[in-house]
Amino acid sequence: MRRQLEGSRAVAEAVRLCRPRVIAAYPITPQTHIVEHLSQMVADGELAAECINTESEFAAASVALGAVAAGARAYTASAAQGLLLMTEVLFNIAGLRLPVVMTCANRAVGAPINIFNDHQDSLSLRDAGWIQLYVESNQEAVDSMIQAYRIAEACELPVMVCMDGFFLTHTFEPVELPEQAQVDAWLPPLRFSRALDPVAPATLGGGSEPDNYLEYRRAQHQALDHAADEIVSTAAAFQSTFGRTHGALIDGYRLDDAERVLITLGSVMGAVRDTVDALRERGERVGALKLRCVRPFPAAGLVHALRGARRVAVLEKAISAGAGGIIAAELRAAMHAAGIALPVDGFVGGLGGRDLTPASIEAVFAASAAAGPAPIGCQFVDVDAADEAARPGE
Amino acid sequence: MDRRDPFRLNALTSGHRACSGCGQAMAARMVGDLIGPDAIFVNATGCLQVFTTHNAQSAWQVPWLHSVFANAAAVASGVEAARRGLPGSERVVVQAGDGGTFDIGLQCLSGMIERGHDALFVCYDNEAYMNTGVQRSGSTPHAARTTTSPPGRLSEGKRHLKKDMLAIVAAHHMPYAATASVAFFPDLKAKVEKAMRLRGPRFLHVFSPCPLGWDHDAAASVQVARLAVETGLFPLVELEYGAVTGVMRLAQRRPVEDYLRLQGRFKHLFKDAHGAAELRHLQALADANIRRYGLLDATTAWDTGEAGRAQRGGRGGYAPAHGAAS
Amino acid sequence: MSRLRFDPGSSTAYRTGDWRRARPIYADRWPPCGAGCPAGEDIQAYLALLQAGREEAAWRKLTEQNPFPAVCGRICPHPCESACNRARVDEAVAIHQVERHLGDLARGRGFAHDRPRAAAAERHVGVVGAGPAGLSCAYQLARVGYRVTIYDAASEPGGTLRWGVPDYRLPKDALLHEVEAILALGVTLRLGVRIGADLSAGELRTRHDAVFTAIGNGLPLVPAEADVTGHGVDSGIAFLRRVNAGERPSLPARVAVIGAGNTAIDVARCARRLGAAEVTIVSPQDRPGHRPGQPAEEMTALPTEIAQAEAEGVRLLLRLGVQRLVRSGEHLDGLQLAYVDHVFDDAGRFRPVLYEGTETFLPADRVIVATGQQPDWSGLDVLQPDPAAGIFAGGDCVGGARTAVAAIGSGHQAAEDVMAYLEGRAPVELGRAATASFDTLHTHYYRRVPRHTSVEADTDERQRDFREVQSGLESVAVAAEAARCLSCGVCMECDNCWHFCPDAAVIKLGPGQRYRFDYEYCKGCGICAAECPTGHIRMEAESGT
Amino acid sequence: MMTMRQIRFHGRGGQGAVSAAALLSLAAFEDGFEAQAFPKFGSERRGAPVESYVRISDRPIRSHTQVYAPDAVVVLDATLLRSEPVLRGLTDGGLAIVNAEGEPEMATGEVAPRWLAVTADRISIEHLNRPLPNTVLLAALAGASGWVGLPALETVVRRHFGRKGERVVGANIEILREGYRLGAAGGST
Repeated sequence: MRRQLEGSRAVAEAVRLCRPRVIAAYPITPQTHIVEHLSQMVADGELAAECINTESEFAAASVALGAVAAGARAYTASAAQGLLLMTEVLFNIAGLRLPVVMTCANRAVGAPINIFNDHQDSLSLRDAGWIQLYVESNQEAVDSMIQAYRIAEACELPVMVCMDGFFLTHTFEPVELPEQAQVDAWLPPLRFSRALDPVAPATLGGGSEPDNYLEYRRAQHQALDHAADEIVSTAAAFQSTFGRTHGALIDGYRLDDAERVLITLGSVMGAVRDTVDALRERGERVGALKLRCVRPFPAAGLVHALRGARRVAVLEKAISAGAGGIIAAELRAAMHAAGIALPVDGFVGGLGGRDLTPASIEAVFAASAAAGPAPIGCQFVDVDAADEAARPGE
Repeated sequence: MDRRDPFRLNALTSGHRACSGCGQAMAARMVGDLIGPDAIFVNATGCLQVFTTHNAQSAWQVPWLHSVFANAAAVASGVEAARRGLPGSERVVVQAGDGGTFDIGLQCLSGMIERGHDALFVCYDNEAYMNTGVQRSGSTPHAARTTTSPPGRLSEGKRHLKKDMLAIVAAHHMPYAATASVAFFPDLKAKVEKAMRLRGPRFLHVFSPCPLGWDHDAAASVQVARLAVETGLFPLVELEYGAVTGVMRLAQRRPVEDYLRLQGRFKHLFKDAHGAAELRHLQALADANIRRYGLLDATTAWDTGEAGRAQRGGRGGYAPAHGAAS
Repeated sequence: MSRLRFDPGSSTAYRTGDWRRARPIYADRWPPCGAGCPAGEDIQAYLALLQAGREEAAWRKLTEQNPFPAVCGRICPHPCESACNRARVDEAVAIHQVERHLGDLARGRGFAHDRPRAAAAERHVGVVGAGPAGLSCAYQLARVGYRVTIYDAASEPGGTLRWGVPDYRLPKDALLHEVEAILALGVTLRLGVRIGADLSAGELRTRHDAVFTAIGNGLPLVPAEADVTGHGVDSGIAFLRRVNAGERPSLPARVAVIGAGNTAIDVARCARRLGAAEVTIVSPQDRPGHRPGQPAEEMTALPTEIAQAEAEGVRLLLRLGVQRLVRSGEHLDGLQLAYVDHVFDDAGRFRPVLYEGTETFLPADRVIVATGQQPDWSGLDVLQPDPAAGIFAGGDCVGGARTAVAAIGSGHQAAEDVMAYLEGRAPVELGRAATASFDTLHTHYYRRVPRHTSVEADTDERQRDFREVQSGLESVAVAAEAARCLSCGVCMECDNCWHFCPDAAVIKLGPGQRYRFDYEYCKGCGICAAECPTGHIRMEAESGT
Repeated sequence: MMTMRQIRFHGRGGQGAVSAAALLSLAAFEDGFEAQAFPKFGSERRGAPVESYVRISDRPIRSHTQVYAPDAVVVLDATLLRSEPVLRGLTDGGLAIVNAEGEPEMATGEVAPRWLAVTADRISIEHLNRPLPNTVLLAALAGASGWVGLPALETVVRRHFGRKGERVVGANIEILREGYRLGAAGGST
């Protein structure tokens, strides 16, 4: 059914359709509405789940961990400081290979404290061992949530669905919600093979030593590598059942003859598409590419998709301070490894909720039009020029 | 599965790598076998986790999960929530050391209790961070030597007091919170069984000597634990919804020196006048416990003499582990 | 995924036994009670059976060493209790009373000794003397199937027990029952036969494959230092023999008894019962316990016996020696006494030193001398002990402690010696030193529980006749006393080692089966040994190889 | 009818600017349009200036950027005119609906909007005894612009206030109708 819903509500509806038995969360803007909606569903008897309102995000992730270890499908959500407070547990969930699914309502990380959107929180956790999917719209958030459980449970890996705080979580827009029966057929109940069980009392989370830890980590890495296939096949299966797709690992837009391509993540992609259309109308051979899946990093897919491009700009809402854009660096490495000399301009913008306007996006395209090698590091989008000389304490 | 012993489950069995004479291994074996096989155990990081699981080998014979240091109570909350409403009668048990209880795990423990999860939290208290090499914790007693509270020209060991953990958890208005000791098995047994008859969050604080960290003979672990109780330094009490409902009377009162002298971690107190002053302080702490709980005059069903008694045929064992014993 | 999930108990692949530098070993130690018992009773064992409610089994365990529990439970000085480790916790276990209880129980319930399944050999052993030593020897031999004939000159069996111990301490029927239980094993008893007179010793020797002589101490031993003979002077054992034969001789008002042992006490107490108004015991030795480190300077009479005698009006004059009898012509006026500094000389001989100038006078109408006895070997030269020739002797007649229980132990050892001789092997020494010393115990595991005491008959009432003074304990009290046993050195399956082992290296084998160590995993921490209440576990260093 | 209409609401926390935007998007959705509504994000503090945005289109709306070139602005509190640049991005003839008793007196700079003053507080107080100007202004916008229909507004208001009971629903329907009438009439003082 197609409904006009707030993004948080839409996600909550998607979570409900997936029938988690345990939901654990701690409130943090802009994640709160999701959990509030789920709590109301449980209170109204529309969702048979245990809502565990924990005393911290650290505990919320831990509750989800315990629930899945005990064989229940579980859900949690957080953002920013909360996500970072979960960090230790998120690594642990991944190491335990537990199919936990969570939403990250992406938000900037303080200091300075800032409740608005960027991707610093989840991208900082790119090494945690989670599959990370970044969505462009609330429809994609809904569909990705349903896909996430299927991917997680098939791969025994956790999945984080990253949606932009406010830009998506607080935005009303139309979403098509699948029927419960459809989802039930597509997503069978969790049968977790390693669930804690007194009948078969196994040990989970035991120690390891130098002589086998490396093998654990290699196995985890390989599992994430292999998860790419599962993400692709799940997206295809979803499309054949529900009739929608948002891409799998990446989603190209007007790439066919594009000489210049802008790569980005999340909700800004919509404005990027509009901008590409506008520039195309002006005769510029530009295209765009949405990086839907950050982990596993689709290096081969990117190399293939960008084979015709002359220059690439990466516009990202996060920074590895002291190094520059994260995705830009990874893309450069992928291209280099593939033996392709493709200039990659790294742009960092939209941090802390600053709106990336159509004008900003056009400016990025313009800045990435030069010939010759791309500058190392990153360029900042819409930065206040008057602030250029500012020093701490001034 | 290891089923060498027909009379106990050996929830924690042989081949673990605890130090010789480990009080925590002893305590966990008692608690595990008293609870029996129909339970899921969640363990905090710490000695108990490290020495029981090693390179794909586990000494546990019950379903057991370890996540990280601070979150055992929260993980258990999730396990318990996941099992709610399902067929199956298994119970949830959380195990942590004093670090995972008094310090880093306190917040999650508080949350677990406040939310009313049906789980028994067992703290095996060895009064310092032993796993990392004997650093002081919130449970380390006053004046004890650890590597981060060393005696020196300006120091007589730990400056601060041991947290009153029982009072902290009992303040959550919880169904059951009790202290127990490896040295008094019948009492420990009664408390575990009582805890398991109750529903909701329950807390059991088990005093578990550490020969390594406390610097005493491996063979003296039980003796040291017994003296901690008999001196009044570790009172054995029960609280229900915050009210004291059980006190183990001291059959005989021992001076704290009897306890302290057995342990190298208090050796510096016997050297000079500064140490002597701290000894009086420790005696005063024991006296305060005795006064607070009425350890000498409580009218209770049994005292340390009765609970510490040995008798022909034993003082009770464990639920039959499997068919062989029934 | 397999490594993400460890199998239960998979740690057992790792053998922590390799860590061990010392290993615990379960080993019974011999408790001091049993070591202190001259009969070598396995007291711990029968107390354990009693704890389990197995009374008949307890009696059988007791009578493996001593067929006279009802007798010894009355008259034994119970060195077992003196040795009992529990005395250092609170008070000794009332073993003596338990023993009496078992003896009386056997009589009440009709327990009988097991007869041998088959005759051990067609060997015939002659025993001279039906006292405790002879009967004990005969019992042990008969139990394993030897033929035994006992010869005794008296009209009834029992020896000193029959003729030397008054009824108020040992009713005759209690003795008789236990003697008959021995005879029921097939032992032949020939009464009224004095060897050397009615049957020559040589003839006796030829009749039997081996002979055991246990003729006791039938002759009074009078100290040579003073002339204490003549009119008005009687022998203690002669006096007691008459009383125990049923005579009730009349006595004058003032009776002086010379001696420091139980015979002197018995004489004095009988004298009170026979009407003597003033009965005084003159002893050169001090009260028991009053000369620490000098046991020879203390009376050998039991403190309880002394106390009972005093309660009955017997007066004690201590550390006084007899210098001479004071007479008016034939008539005895009394005794001249003097203070004694010490009784034994440096060589251990009985040489009382009396101080001149300390003389005092004790008026007496009768003096009864109870200073000791000696055996009567007349006509028995052939039977002088010669183990190589199959001739053995034991009991009081060969010296040693003059107690029934010692005689019983001696008889038991003689039976072993006889069997070894007949079987052509070296005999086993039955006596065992205690290894379960107090410091091997961990006594905090035992509650302080007061000892149960039995009741004495009213002191006035009891002087009127020879009825038994000391009562037995009720069954409940006996059970409680059994439960007070510390089980020194012997596993009581308290489960301590099993509970406390941090390494699951103690395997419980089931009730009565105790435990075993699993040395594959035992790290040798020693907690089991440190916390074994009974000291049953010892640590032994691992060898380097 | 159109490719894209963008509306910006200005209000103070608690006045319902965010709800108004949401209701407008819901009504547009009812009428078969694609619609998007979102607040200018931030902590929700009572009394502080807030903004919210609506896009209405007959084609899928992809952009999630803020509204920079509104076709209409709705000002729920006239005092905001003093402090907030409520007309920014508005073009000449763009609709500016204000909760006021008369045409506001303010410098509009180069822009010449089509002012519409609606006595929303008074109407709200008449029906609800409380100044809740958002539904009045929402309806006035619908009446003045024709971008959404009154029936659709009534449908979403019934759904939105359904939990609060028939009396509240009825009062809000009355408010809608009055606001719509005022909007369609070009405003009234």
